[in-house]
Amino acid sequence: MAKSEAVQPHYPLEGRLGGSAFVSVSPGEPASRLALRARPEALASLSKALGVKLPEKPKTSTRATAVKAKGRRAAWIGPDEWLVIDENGADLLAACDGVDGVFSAVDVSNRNTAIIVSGAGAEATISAGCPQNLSMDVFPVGACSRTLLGKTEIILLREAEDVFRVEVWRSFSAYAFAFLADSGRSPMM
Amino acid sequence: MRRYSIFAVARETMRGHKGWPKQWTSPEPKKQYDVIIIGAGGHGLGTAFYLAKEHGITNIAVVEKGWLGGGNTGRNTTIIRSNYLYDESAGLYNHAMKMWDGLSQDLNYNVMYSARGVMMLAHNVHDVQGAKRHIHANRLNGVQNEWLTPEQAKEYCPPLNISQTARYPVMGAALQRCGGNARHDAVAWGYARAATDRGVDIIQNCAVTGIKRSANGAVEGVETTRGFIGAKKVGVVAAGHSSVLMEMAGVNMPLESYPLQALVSEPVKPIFPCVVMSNTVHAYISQSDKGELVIGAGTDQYTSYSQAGGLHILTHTLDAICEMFPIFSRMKMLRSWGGTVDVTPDRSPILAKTPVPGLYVNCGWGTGGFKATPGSAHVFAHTIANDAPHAINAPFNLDRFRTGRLIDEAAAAAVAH
Amino acid sequence: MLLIHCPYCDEERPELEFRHAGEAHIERPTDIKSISDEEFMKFFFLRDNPKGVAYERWRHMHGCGRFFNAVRDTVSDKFVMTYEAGKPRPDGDELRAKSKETNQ
Amino acid sequence: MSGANRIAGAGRLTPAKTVRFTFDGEIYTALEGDTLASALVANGVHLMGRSFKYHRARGVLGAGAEEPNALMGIERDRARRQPNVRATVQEVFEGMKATSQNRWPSLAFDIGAVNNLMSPFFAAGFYYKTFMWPKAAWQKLYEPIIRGAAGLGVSPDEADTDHYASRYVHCDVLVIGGGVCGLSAALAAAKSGASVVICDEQAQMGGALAYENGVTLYDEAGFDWAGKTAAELAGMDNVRVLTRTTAFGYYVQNFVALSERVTDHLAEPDADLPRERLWQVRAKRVIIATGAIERHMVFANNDRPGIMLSSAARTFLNHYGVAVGTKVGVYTANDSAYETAFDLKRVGVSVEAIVDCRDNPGEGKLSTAADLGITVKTGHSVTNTKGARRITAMVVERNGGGGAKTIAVDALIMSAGWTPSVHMFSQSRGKVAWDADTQRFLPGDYAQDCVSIGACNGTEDLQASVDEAIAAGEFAAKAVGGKRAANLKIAASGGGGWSGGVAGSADGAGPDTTVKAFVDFQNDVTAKDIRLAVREGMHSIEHVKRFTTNGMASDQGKTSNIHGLAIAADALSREMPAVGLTTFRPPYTPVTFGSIVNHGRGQLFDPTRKTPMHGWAEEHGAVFEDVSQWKRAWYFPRIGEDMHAAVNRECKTVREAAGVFDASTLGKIEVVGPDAAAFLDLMYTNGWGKLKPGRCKYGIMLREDGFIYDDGVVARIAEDRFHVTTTTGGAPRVLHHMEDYLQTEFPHLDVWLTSTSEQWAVIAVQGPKAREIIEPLVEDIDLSNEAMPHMSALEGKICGVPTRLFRVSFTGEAGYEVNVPADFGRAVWEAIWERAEPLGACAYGTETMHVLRAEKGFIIVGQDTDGTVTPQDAGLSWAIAKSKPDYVGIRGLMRPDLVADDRKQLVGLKTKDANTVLEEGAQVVADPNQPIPMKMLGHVTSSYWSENCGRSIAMALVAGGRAKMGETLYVPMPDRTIEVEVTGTVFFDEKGERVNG
Repeated sequence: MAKSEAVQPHYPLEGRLGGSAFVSVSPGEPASRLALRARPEALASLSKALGVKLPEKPKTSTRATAVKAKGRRAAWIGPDEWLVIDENGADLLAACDGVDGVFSAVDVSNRNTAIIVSGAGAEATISAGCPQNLSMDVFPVGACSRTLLGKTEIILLREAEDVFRVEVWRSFSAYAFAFLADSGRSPMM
Repeated sequence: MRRYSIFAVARETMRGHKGWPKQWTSPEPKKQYDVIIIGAGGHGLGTAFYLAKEHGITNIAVVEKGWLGGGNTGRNTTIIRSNYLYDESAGLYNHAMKMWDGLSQDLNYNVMYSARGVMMLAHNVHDVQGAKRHIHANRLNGVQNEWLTPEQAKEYCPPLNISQTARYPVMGAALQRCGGNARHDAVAWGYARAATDRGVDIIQNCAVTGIKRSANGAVEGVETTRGFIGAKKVGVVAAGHSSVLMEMAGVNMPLESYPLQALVSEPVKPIFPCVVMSNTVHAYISQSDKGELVIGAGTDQYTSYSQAGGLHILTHTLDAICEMFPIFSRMKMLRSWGGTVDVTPDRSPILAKTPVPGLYVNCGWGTGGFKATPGSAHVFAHTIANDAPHAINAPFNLDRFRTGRLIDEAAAAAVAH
Repeated sequence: MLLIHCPYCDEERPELEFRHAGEAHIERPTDIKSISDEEFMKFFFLRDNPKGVAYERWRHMHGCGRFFNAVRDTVSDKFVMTYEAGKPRPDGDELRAKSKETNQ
Repeated sequence: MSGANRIAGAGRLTPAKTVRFTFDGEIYTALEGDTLASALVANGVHLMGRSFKYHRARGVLGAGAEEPNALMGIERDRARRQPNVRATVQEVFEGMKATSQNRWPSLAFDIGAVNNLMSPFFAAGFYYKTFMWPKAAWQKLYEPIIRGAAGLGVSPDEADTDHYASRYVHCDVLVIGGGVCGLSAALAAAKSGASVVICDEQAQMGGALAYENGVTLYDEAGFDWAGKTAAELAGMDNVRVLTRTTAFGYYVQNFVALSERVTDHLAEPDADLPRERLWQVRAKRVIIATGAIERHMVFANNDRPGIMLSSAARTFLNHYGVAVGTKVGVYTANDSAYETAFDLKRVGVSVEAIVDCRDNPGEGKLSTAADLGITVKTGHSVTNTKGARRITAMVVERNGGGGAKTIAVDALIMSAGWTPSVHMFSQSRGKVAWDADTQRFLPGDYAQDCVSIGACNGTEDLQASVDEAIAAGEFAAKAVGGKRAANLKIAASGGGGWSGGVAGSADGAGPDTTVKAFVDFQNDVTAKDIRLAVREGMHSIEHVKRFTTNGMASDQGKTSNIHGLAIAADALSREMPAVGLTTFRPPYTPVTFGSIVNHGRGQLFDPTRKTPMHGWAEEHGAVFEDVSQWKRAWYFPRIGEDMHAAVNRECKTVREAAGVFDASTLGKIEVVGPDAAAFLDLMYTNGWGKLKPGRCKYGIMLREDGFIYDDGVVARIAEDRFHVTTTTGGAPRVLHHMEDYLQTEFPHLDVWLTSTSEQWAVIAVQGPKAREIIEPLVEDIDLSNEAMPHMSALEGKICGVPTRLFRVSFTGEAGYEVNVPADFGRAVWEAIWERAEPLGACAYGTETMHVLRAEKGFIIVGQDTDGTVTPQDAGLSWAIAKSKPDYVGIRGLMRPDLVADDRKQLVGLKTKDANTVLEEGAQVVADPNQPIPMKMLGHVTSSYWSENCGRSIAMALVAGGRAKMGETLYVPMPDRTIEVEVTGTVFFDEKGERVNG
């Protein structure tokens, strides 16, 4: 094999599909992801470098408005922690290079994988295993939180009233997918 | 004491069971006793019984804030075994094991000790190593314990799922055949009756509110909701509440109290012949002589004296039960309840003298004190009577937390690589 | 299952997201190497374990990840308040004010 | 025809809608909507079960959850067999198979009934007093007999094929109970804008309205109003209406568990429907509207089939259209039973007599009875009954005796009064209070944000109850911020009260000690058993309960608790509360394990973690082992190889050529920040300041007590960036441990921790040909010994993807650990394998990894250490930076016992016979001939056959082991004693030259 020719990736949930008439459970597209930790002083410059404003309000997320950062969003995970997701696979780590301030940027693109849960039964399907209140008034569109699904930790992001993105660690993804497929068989809405 | 026997029962049957005497009385507390035991559970009542029986001390009060046997004695899942790893633990629990066999006769009270066998499952290589380490150490300590293959385990306990497709397949089991169960209430009642017979006062509905010490620091007695009761020796045997009582004497303890839950199913015809425990899958189960499956759950994560825990703890226990015994998923939980257990840093009990002269403590049994009841009571009585520990409980002192000489059975089962 | 107010998320969240982390306000001695065996025992092993108001640590393990402190009654399991790690132990007045608030 | 006792025009079922079912093999016809109990009674079947202890013939007592007698097995197929189903709750469906329990050979003729004759001997607690001699007989004879008699139904013996579901739900107001109060409260709360969940255990909302046919609401028949109101609620966006749903557990902070029975009433349920669904509700406010449960009368032989609660008979008639008999007797201590008698009489059933132990029944009862032509005997009692498998007569006497008269009846309905259902209130940790006026326990002090309304709160009058319910609903909505006003007013009329009656034994229950006046039907507890318990010194109700088993059957004492308490109180001449009250604990009614476990069965019991290369290993025949939640390739047997042969081959191959190993499960933590090295200095015993970027080092982590917690290689990627590895099982707890110290003890440090365990797939390539294998695949990294010596970690590319390439060795061979982004793990592995295989390398698993590291004396934390081992014990003193002022564990290590001489130390053991492989866990002694208990020196921690050494090797923790080098010790086995020599822990390449390649 020639050295420059990169091998092909294998994604964790390739080919899976689950759900019912009420809900669809499917693997998300590959994306790049950054686990970002920072002191408050670094937020402005990091936001600028990443092209997306790092949210400071708990349980919220923001989307990039700049054209160059389209498909990028930043989710508040903790008071000094964010998850930045770029659906176009941009090199987020490089984007932080040379930014002033004290912070930690770690590439976790392959650590997580996404499951998209959509349809009228989406909230009910996730509520089978997630103990948080996911009603629209408490967990509106754009809300994002690290939480649990059954016996695994997830990051839950509401993309629309009926669409959730479930970010889960790679080796837990088969479990999370199977859980959602099971609870999606007959969600009581 | 009217002896219990089949003849006595037959005689009483003829006269409508009207001649049975009280099993224990409800005396008013005297002003002064030789020894006060705080806590009328199995360990406390047993301590009073052995003080009277073996040490000739009969001027004893057992004070209890509620009803006798109503604490952890009446709330546990009654598992008896002695296959502990370390010499110290093996010595203590096997002392108790020897006493279980014969306790009914000793007390003239059928405690229904049932040597159904306790089987501890191994689900991975690390479990196997741990189980074998126990078995070898037990053998050389004179403690029963043997290794079973999955097939032998299944034969011993037919409902067990030994399928290799299980999430954590059974790789074998350690079986202690003399392990099993006893009837918890009968243990408390049997000791209460036998102690009463020897002159011990059991004073129920009498909460201790203070421990009085003299100018030189020694114990003088206890303040209670029924007045002051004097004694030069006080033994604290108040599982769950040991910290609270010891605090009354100014002693800070290496203890934390957690809620521990258990449950039983509806009664069904005999289906489960032994006791099965799994540390990896996290559950233990047996079937009572009434036909209920008796299932122990884990502790809640937070300290509490509420005697109640969360449903999620039961969920985790029952999913483990259904994993090991898929036939039980249609069984129904009939009752669940909670107790408060006090836990030491090394998960081993404290059975010792304390820095306060005349104050003795028996605590820290965590989730497994029932099995030790007769042995614990026996050596604790010795400790109080002689103001010095028995060789068996000498290692279970308070000083070990200073020196680091812990008896850490839990650490020995450390999570693997 | 308890409902716990995370002072960082500023929201009540189910207990499953949290992990209890023992008694609060036990500081690791700065010069730990030179303390006595007794002092080490007190620091590492001895606990108040009160029946009643307890000061304890929690971590919002499956949430924001932060450790924080709580005041809880270990008989009723009711929380009086939670507060960020590093903040001083609340005094009696503060607790009384808080429990009034939560009882309304 | 759906049963001879069906009354035309009565009830709410549709006569044309029939279904067929079997009971003990007999085919019966029922109507859709029938319960098994109503269907059987309709068909004249009253004998439905046998009691637990005496095997007495029993019929149905109630018509709901309180039922103690009519328990049956319901079977769809072998795997879906449900024991102990209450016939009063189970709805019939086409083809249902029901069987009776606790009888042999048949329900009608049960050998076990001989116990009934022996019953004087089997008094409460008799087994504590006997079966002790001869001692050996207990286990061999008595116990098996006692146990053999235990239990009611039969457990399933095949794995359940149904599935179960779960749902967390959050609401403003949860209303428990869908009777008139629950519905009114729910409507008020919902109309005030609150989000509401209302549940009821019945198939339809309505509660007592199902039988209370005199009630009107808004001038509408009560049950019709309930149906319309339930529909109205169901139509509102902010309301969820759950029927067949029992609130069974009330936990702290208004967390209430409900179990919904989704398919048990369906003949052919959709396969996607769960059998049951667990609802875990977090409510801001809870409204408890659970009503009251009728008590039976306690008198001699009050348990024959055909004797039942008056409310049950009324339910059977008014809801199911079934008459419970043709000649009905009534025995009562309150007014409720009159209404049942009147209803029966009005549809043409003969009521033989109403026997009222009171002298003065409630207003109007006597005149209505007279109008209907019913004889009422006030100041009288039923003192006995007759009949075998069904009641044939009742014996009526004047109170205090005299004038005994036997009246033929085929059913006897009774009411001793009503017990408010304070179960949920009590579960919420509320304290019940004794109401001396009405002789009831009622809700007292509340512990949570909830309120009881209606009958369970002791509220009498219907309009008052409805008003109370509306107020509670409005208040709850307002308390959670509801702004709207419901403006609800419901005019209610009719209905009886809930107070009055007797608790405890009635005339005819003794004091004769041979009389069987049942208090707890299922457990066969009689009034005399309770008196006996008191005589024996049981003065607390908890003692009485445990001694007699009163209230401990599967009906949980719903009808018996108060009677038991009253009888004990009477025997003690005390007020009931002075004897105590049982605290109610979950569940309210029994709940299946399946419902509680729901999704967590089978593959969802626990996550199964697999590495990116798992599929490759599977395809290449790997056998896997469970390590925490991971599946790890254990060994790769070739055709004909057993584990031993495969591992020997793998071990040889790695040292002779090379091996490829999946190390992806190792925990990884990225430690980033200017203070990263300072932080690691505190977390590890080692010093990190001097480690240069591009180099790595083995680190040991202690707990504060000085014992080894974890270990692993730590690489410095950049000045402010470390790549920490942990053990597989230790990954989560190590991160938690580090976060704890970082956040709470060392918050001043500028450093962050990020788990990267799953970001990287790790491919270990070990052995003399390791470099040759990977070299052509690597870009941007000079692999020469000079540029990349042992213990290096460099970044570059492999197979075109980024890598962190570690030159490390857990085998003692020269080798690499190739870290690549997990998505590329399998492809890079395949590329490496493509090169490795032709060079004679093999894939190897964890067992070979274990053997190879043991040959080198490398420890595995958790195997060679166990939480009681210090670095010194493990021979790792070299890894402690002596000059550091602080690290976690520094003080713990100094404690007296941790520096004692006789500590167990890790040493090597060589068996005298090189072919003997020691068993891991075997104990080591100095003198094998000493008596038991033996003085044990320690145990074998690791032991293998080493193909490379041509002999067995082992490590052991041995007391004072390092001073015993060369000494002979013994490992006693059950069948022989094995002689061993104490050695160092390195068995292969002692000088450690091979790592340098």
